[in-house]
Amino acid sequence: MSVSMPSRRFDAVQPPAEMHSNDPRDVGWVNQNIPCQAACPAGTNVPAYIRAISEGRHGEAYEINRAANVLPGVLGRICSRPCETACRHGWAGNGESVAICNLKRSAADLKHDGHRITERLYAPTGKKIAIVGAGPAGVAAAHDLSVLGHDVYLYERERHVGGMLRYGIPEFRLPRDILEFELHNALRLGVELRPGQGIGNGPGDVRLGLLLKAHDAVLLAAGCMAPLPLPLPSRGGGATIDPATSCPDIEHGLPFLMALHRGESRSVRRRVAVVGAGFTALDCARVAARLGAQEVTIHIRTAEEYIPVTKEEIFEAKREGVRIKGLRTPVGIVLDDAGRLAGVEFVQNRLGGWRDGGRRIAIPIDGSEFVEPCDTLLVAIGQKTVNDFLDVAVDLDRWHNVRIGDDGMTSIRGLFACGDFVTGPTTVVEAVGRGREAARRLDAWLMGAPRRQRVVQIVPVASPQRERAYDFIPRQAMPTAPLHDRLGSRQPEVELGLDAPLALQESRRCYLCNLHYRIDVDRCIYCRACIEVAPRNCIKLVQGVEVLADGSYGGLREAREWNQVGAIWIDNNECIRCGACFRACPVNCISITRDEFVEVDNP
Amino acid sequence: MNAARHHVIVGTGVAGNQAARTLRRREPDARITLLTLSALPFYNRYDLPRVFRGHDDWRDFLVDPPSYYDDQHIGLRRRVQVVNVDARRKTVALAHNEELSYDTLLVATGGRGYLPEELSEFRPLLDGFATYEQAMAMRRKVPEGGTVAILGGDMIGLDLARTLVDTGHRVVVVAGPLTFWPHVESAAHRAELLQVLQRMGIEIIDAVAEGGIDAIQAGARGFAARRIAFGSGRECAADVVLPSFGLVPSVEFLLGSGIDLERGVLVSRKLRTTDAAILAAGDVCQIWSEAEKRYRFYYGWKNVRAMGELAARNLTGDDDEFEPQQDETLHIHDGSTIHSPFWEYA
Amino acid sequence: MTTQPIYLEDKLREIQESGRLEYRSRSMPTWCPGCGYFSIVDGLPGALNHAGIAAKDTVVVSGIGCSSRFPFFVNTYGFHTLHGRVLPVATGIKTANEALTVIAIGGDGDGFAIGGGHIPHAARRNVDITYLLFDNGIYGLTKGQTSPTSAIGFRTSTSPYENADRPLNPLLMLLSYGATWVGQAYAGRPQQLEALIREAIAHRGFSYLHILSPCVTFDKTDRTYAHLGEQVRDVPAGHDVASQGAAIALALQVGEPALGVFFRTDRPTLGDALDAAVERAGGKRPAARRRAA
Amino acid sequence: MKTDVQVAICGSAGEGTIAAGDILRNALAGAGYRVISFDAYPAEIRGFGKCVARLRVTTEQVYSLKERSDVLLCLNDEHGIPHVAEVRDYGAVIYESKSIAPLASGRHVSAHVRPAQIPYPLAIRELCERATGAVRSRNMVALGYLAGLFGLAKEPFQRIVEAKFRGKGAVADANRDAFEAGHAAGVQTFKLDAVEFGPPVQGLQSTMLSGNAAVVRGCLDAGLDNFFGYPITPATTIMERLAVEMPKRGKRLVQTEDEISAIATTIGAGYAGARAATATSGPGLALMSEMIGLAVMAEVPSVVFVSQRGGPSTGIPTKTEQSDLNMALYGSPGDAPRVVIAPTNVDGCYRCAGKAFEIAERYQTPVIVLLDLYLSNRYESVVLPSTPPFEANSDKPLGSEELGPAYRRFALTPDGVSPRALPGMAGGMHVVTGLEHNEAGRVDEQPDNHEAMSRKRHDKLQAALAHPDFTFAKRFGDAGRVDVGLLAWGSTFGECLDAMFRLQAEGIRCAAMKVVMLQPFPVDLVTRFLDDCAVVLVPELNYGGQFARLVQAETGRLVQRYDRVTGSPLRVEDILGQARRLVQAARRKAA
Repeated sequence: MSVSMPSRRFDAVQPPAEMHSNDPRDVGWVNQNIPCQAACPAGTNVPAYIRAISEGRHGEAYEINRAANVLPGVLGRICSRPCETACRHGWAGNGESVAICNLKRSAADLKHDGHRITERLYAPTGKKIAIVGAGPAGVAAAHDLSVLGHDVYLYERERHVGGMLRYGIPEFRLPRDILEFELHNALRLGVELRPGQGIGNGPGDVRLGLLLKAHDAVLLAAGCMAPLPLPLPSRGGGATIDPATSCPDIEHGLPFLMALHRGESRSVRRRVAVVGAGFTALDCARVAARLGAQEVTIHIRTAEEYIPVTKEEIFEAKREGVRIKGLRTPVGIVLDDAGRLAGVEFVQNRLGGWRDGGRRIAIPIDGSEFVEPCDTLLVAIGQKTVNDFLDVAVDLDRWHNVRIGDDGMTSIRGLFACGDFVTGPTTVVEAVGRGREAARRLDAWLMGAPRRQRVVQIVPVASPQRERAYDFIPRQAMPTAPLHDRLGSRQPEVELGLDAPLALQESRRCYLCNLHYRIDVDRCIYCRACIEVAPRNCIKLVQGVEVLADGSYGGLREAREWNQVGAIWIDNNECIRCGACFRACPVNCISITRDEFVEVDNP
Repeated sequence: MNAARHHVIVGTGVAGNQAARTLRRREPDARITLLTLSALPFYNRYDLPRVFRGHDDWRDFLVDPPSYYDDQHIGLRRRVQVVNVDARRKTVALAHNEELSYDTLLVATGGRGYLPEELSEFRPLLDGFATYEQAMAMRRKVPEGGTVAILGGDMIGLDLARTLVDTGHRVVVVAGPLTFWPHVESAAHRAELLQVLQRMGIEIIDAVAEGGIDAIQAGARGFAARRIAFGSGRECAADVVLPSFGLVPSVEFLLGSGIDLERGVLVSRKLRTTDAAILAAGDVCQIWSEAEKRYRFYYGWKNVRAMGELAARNLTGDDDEFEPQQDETLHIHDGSTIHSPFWEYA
Repeated sequence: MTTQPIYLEDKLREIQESGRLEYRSRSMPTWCPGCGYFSIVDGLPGALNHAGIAAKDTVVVSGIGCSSRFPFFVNTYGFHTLHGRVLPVATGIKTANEALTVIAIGGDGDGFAIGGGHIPHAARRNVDITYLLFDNGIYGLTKGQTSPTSAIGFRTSTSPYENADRPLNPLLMLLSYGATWVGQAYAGRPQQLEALIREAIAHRGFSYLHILSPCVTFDKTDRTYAHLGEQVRDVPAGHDVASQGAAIALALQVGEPALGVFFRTDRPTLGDALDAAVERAGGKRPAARRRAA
Repeated sequence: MKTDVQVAICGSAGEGTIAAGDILRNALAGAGYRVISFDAYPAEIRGFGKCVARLRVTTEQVYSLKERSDVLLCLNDEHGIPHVAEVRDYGAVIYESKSIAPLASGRHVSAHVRPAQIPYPLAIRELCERATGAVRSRNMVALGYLAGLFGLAKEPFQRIVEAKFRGKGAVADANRDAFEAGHAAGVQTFKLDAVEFGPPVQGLQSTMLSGNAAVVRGCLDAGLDNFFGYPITPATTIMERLAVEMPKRGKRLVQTEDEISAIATTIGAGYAGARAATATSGPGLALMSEMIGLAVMAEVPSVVFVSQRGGPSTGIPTKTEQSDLNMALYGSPGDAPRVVIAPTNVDGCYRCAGKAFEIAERYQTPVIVLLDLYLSNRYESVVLPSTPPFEANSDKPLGSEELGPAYRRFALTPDGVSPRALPGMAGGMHVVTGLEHNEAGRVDEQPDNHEAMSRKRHDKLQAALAHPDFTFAKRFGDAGRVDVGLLAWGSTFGECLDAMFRLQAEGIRCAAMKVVMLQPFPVDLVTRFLDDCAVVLVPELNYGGQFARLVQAETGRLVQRYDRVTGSPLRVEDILGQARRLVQAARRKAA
């Protein structure tokens, strides 16, 4: 037998050449190992852009973001941050999650002025598409479809595009110049804007039927703008009235905010009660504080733990004096003789079962009614879609939202829908994600087949790119404006953004979960030098691995005895990409690759 | 089965210890484990002001001698932090990466001092008085006749305040809505009570009247260690600043465990949580009050001890409801001193 | 050296189905993390397994030292003898039962210092055993003293002012002692190591495999993975393994140790000689004593 | 204020447990405390081996370690847990607060800290990684914490660390940074235990020496010329230290290929007139015994240090025992009388080592100095004399008139010692051989000659019992009649002495005697002591009561044996128990 080996230096790692893979084990690895990206409705490649920031390539970081979520500067401020909830750095024993959202914003803030955005344009297709509604979903779809070479016409009932972003979110959270800039970038590729043009049956409206005839496809992204009514009996057994219309001191939150953002004037009295538990409710409360209210209280039906708002948002509101009281549902209002609001009657709740998204059901407790005195009531308990403008018979689901199929199309050929208009109220990033998804499907329908597909790109990486010391950098707090500067006006932004040094520190905290550490079992000598230096229980003597239904890997089965040790393997689920093992391996049998999703054109 | 049961109690305050005592009495063979962040066996926190009367050996504060736990076969694990509860697998995860399984779990983590969010940025400059260590640390910082500024007040803070005044220190209470927490007092009565406090030798600054606290700063060399600046421009110097705004329950480790929480652990009057194997007792409990038609906390040593006792009984067969043990009215003695039932402890 | 990603369960299946794990004991090796000996304790099972030699018919004999803990980590017969006395014990076992595969194991100190007197005789008698010598150039178990193969200028606790003793050349010695199979391997190349152990065992007669291995705990300067990795090369193509001269020439190139087979020849073993004597005496060959399976 | 604090550090060998103990004891001795310390460690260099380093730090003179430690430093849970129980009430238990691998229920030290002990969890590994970016210097983090918590001066630690890692750049930095990180944490920790380090002894200038290190000092101060050795636990460190020190003094050390060669070269150098020695343990002594016979026969001065370990055969190389006494006394072919001496503490190691060369030279004999692992590895802070108390040359003077054709190397003299001519001396030429020989050194197998020469070789050693300035045996405690006497040799004596003090405190009249010279045996001294005692207890660390038998054989008196072979030093408690039992029995009999 021949035992001689090729006579090049043995210890050199021969990294795998760059390659694309559809293997379920690779796809599964990326899905399981990059929690932030998996959690992002827009599928943002978080590790990639944070890595770019840590190397000072802010412009590139910005583009990586734009490629996924279109409006990085906006989302970097007001995103609900599902990624940070998922971040590996926040897992038990790992400390606090990376400030992904703040980093996203820093990329937008720190890219130099001359930054030119890049776009890979497709040849014109000559197809005409009308999009109804210029909110986050509509804008995202418009952007993608225009890039794909279609002629896009974007209809918006309001005077300016932006939808919720412009009319729902206060300026102290989202400065308008930022919004303008990114909307412009998204829509500048030959999207025809039709602002101030309503679709429907009203005077001056264009009818949907006509729109359908005039275009190859129509995408409904009208959002979810109608406030849910809260019928409350006035105390003393009066008739049930809709507070929004019946009393000057009672108003729905969203119209209240929209009016302000249209430039109309609004005022609040001394004690303001807000009912509702979403971003809108919090915004109302913080705006009220800025309008001079002395006492602002948010009344929620369950408890802080369960409301869908970031902890930072709640904390800042509290610092501004806003108080939150839980376990109460409004059941009536108290008017004084002059017909002005004197208080709100609540009933005590207990917590009931669970709703999806970790929310709870509240169950009123009979006979526990009580009155909270207040002078202004803002109701922000949610929105619903309005589809009375549909002059064509389209199937609705049981929530009276338009029903769409797997191809994104409604029951009417050529009529697509997406965003909150379909799902009911969600988040901005969700809407962006849905908008882009709709664009993909609509394009596939128009062109007869998907033009792009997602694959795993595996690129060899020469070194860990991280130092263990980075794992001990604390989460960098977002600098905020001092309290006394805030409450004067509605303009100045509360969060000031991370400057370059802070951004660099924070970016170093990212584990770069897209780095995939592998041991070449054929060259491993079982010496366990790697285990010796492992910072966690991340390198294991294994005898088996669970293979899941979709062909991806589940848990490792560890071996306790020497004669069961089939391999030494890195548990990428435990791995925090510190690189200690890579440095320690005496025979260089540990390799690193960057495994991440990329979109490629279909042949 | 009972003989083999493992009762795990998180927290070794009055409630946790009373529960352990009761459990042992009722189940001589059960395994009982007390978990606490404290480095010391159960001691009487209400007693801590005594450090200003020259008691500085922690052994003086112990309620039971260390041998008690050995004699009673009660496992006492100190300096361990519970980070998570898995109600389905009936295990608690400890911060040092150990997993402990239980048959029944009693949550008696009590409460910690509440710091209003607008003051949170000054945390590094503030002191605490909740543990023996903090009490000793404060005693070392306050010189003979030195000044202690108490923000808020509350009956725990005021109890310390009267001891400090007794022992020749200067006490400034920055009064606000929580000054007499947990007592709920009408505006009129509050004014009267504040005057009495002044008669007791406590200086009062009305936070609202002074436009709220603008900043708390470290004093310059050679001056008092802390300076409090008010909106009105008024300033107040002190050697230590002690925020004292009542308690918030310590429930973080229960987030995501599926147990119902609002501010505290929501429990029935039988102290049962929404998980059959988990009960709660003491300042951490938010209990439904039929009388007041609301969830509320029952503070005070008598209530807390009663809850510990009851929880232990309900863990071992009983099914009784909690009855408040504590008078909650704040009394004034001949206009010159106040007296709170929360100041009564064994 | 993959151009494709390594998929774990494929590897595990390959390793488990190979059967090599049956030659391992249950107890985890206790050497320092990073020790080269790990690769040997994995290589021998692989070799035995590949050669199809039943574990029960194998005896691993060792002396004293780090390497000599070896028998505890393989699932064969093992004999952990005294310092330097491994070869006589191995010879005795082999003489008593020719059916056994006897592997002698020792380190550089055990073999060439206290045991040095035994090697020439085991070699010239051509006892049909395989001697795996783990050479890390230092005394590990007694916590780092100079060994006979320590380099000149090497500092240890017993040569604080640099070792001045010329390291001996084991391969040259064995070639001159008349060993009938001489080869060299490096702990950092597990596959090649295993292949060489396989061939050494397959050889009929006294086979000597010199295994270069770093001591990561007490040698941080000389015989490190980095240095050895740079130095070692393969036996040049076209090397004539039948030529003792060529082998000696190769053994003399100590600067860049060659890995592979240096020398291979066939001549009667001690067993053959004893059998022959029996025949000359006109006696009958004793059937090798069988052990219960 | 008196200080009496015992610190135990436990962990696996790889975690630097022993190194931590070494730095701590040196720092504390440097700070002016008295320290006694003993480490227990495994054969494995790394991995799973369990180590415990114990130090007793005092201001008063003590002679042994305490039963219970005041402070326990656990570098890992698995090894720490069994030792928590040894910590006294209100003592401190310091342990890792963040485990890497998940721990099964109850496998963390915190689950074993008793209510009266104070738990000090410490993120050792994390602090280390934060401070140094690596995990190697965990032991220094723990030491720093200890120093910070108990307010020990930093400076002595820094000095030791600096010296220990001098010229090792990054390693030195890492250890310093790790220590600082731990120290900061220790200072911040609120101290709740009742362990106090008082001020050290004013002006105490002691050095921390192990028994083996003291032997080395003794050798050097006595002018050792050549040393030959072969590594073997627990004697290796003698050679290691000599390897560092001898070249500095122009002396030579050679590491031979085995013990057989080591003793042979030693004898060769002795024959050539050098002060030569070797060091080994039981197994090595066994290999040497034939050569020692040659040294007896050829009357060549040679010194063999034997540090005993657990036997027989390879036995328990890392445990202590006193079971090589018989081999040291008798082990050789034929009647081969030699001198055997055994120090009882670190200071004694120094004196016996130096004196061994005088005796070997003066009486032309091999001298075996018996140590054991407990004594070799035990550290004590000792004060060494400023000028060496040893003769540079003890050779019997050789007058020029004796040289010449008539020179007889083995001339029969009144004291049995024949004038020795060294190679190179004119007119002194002669032959030595392992065969029986006559006065001239020629082979002679005549019965008369064999008897005469055998008598010569035995009788000349008797003179060693009068060797100047040497303690052959010494009595401590109450004078005159006593209820109980403790008779011991070697490392065991420290525990006996502390036991004696405790018995006296209990009102029992008690005395203790250490026997340093075991062959020739100081019969008179010992017999007088035995006759003063109502009952005599002989504690020793072997199964066969080798010393007790020797005493009985030499004195004809009966003694009570107390033989233990646990591999660990005797416990004062156990000796006390035995002694009390004997006293009570004696009293009952009297009553």
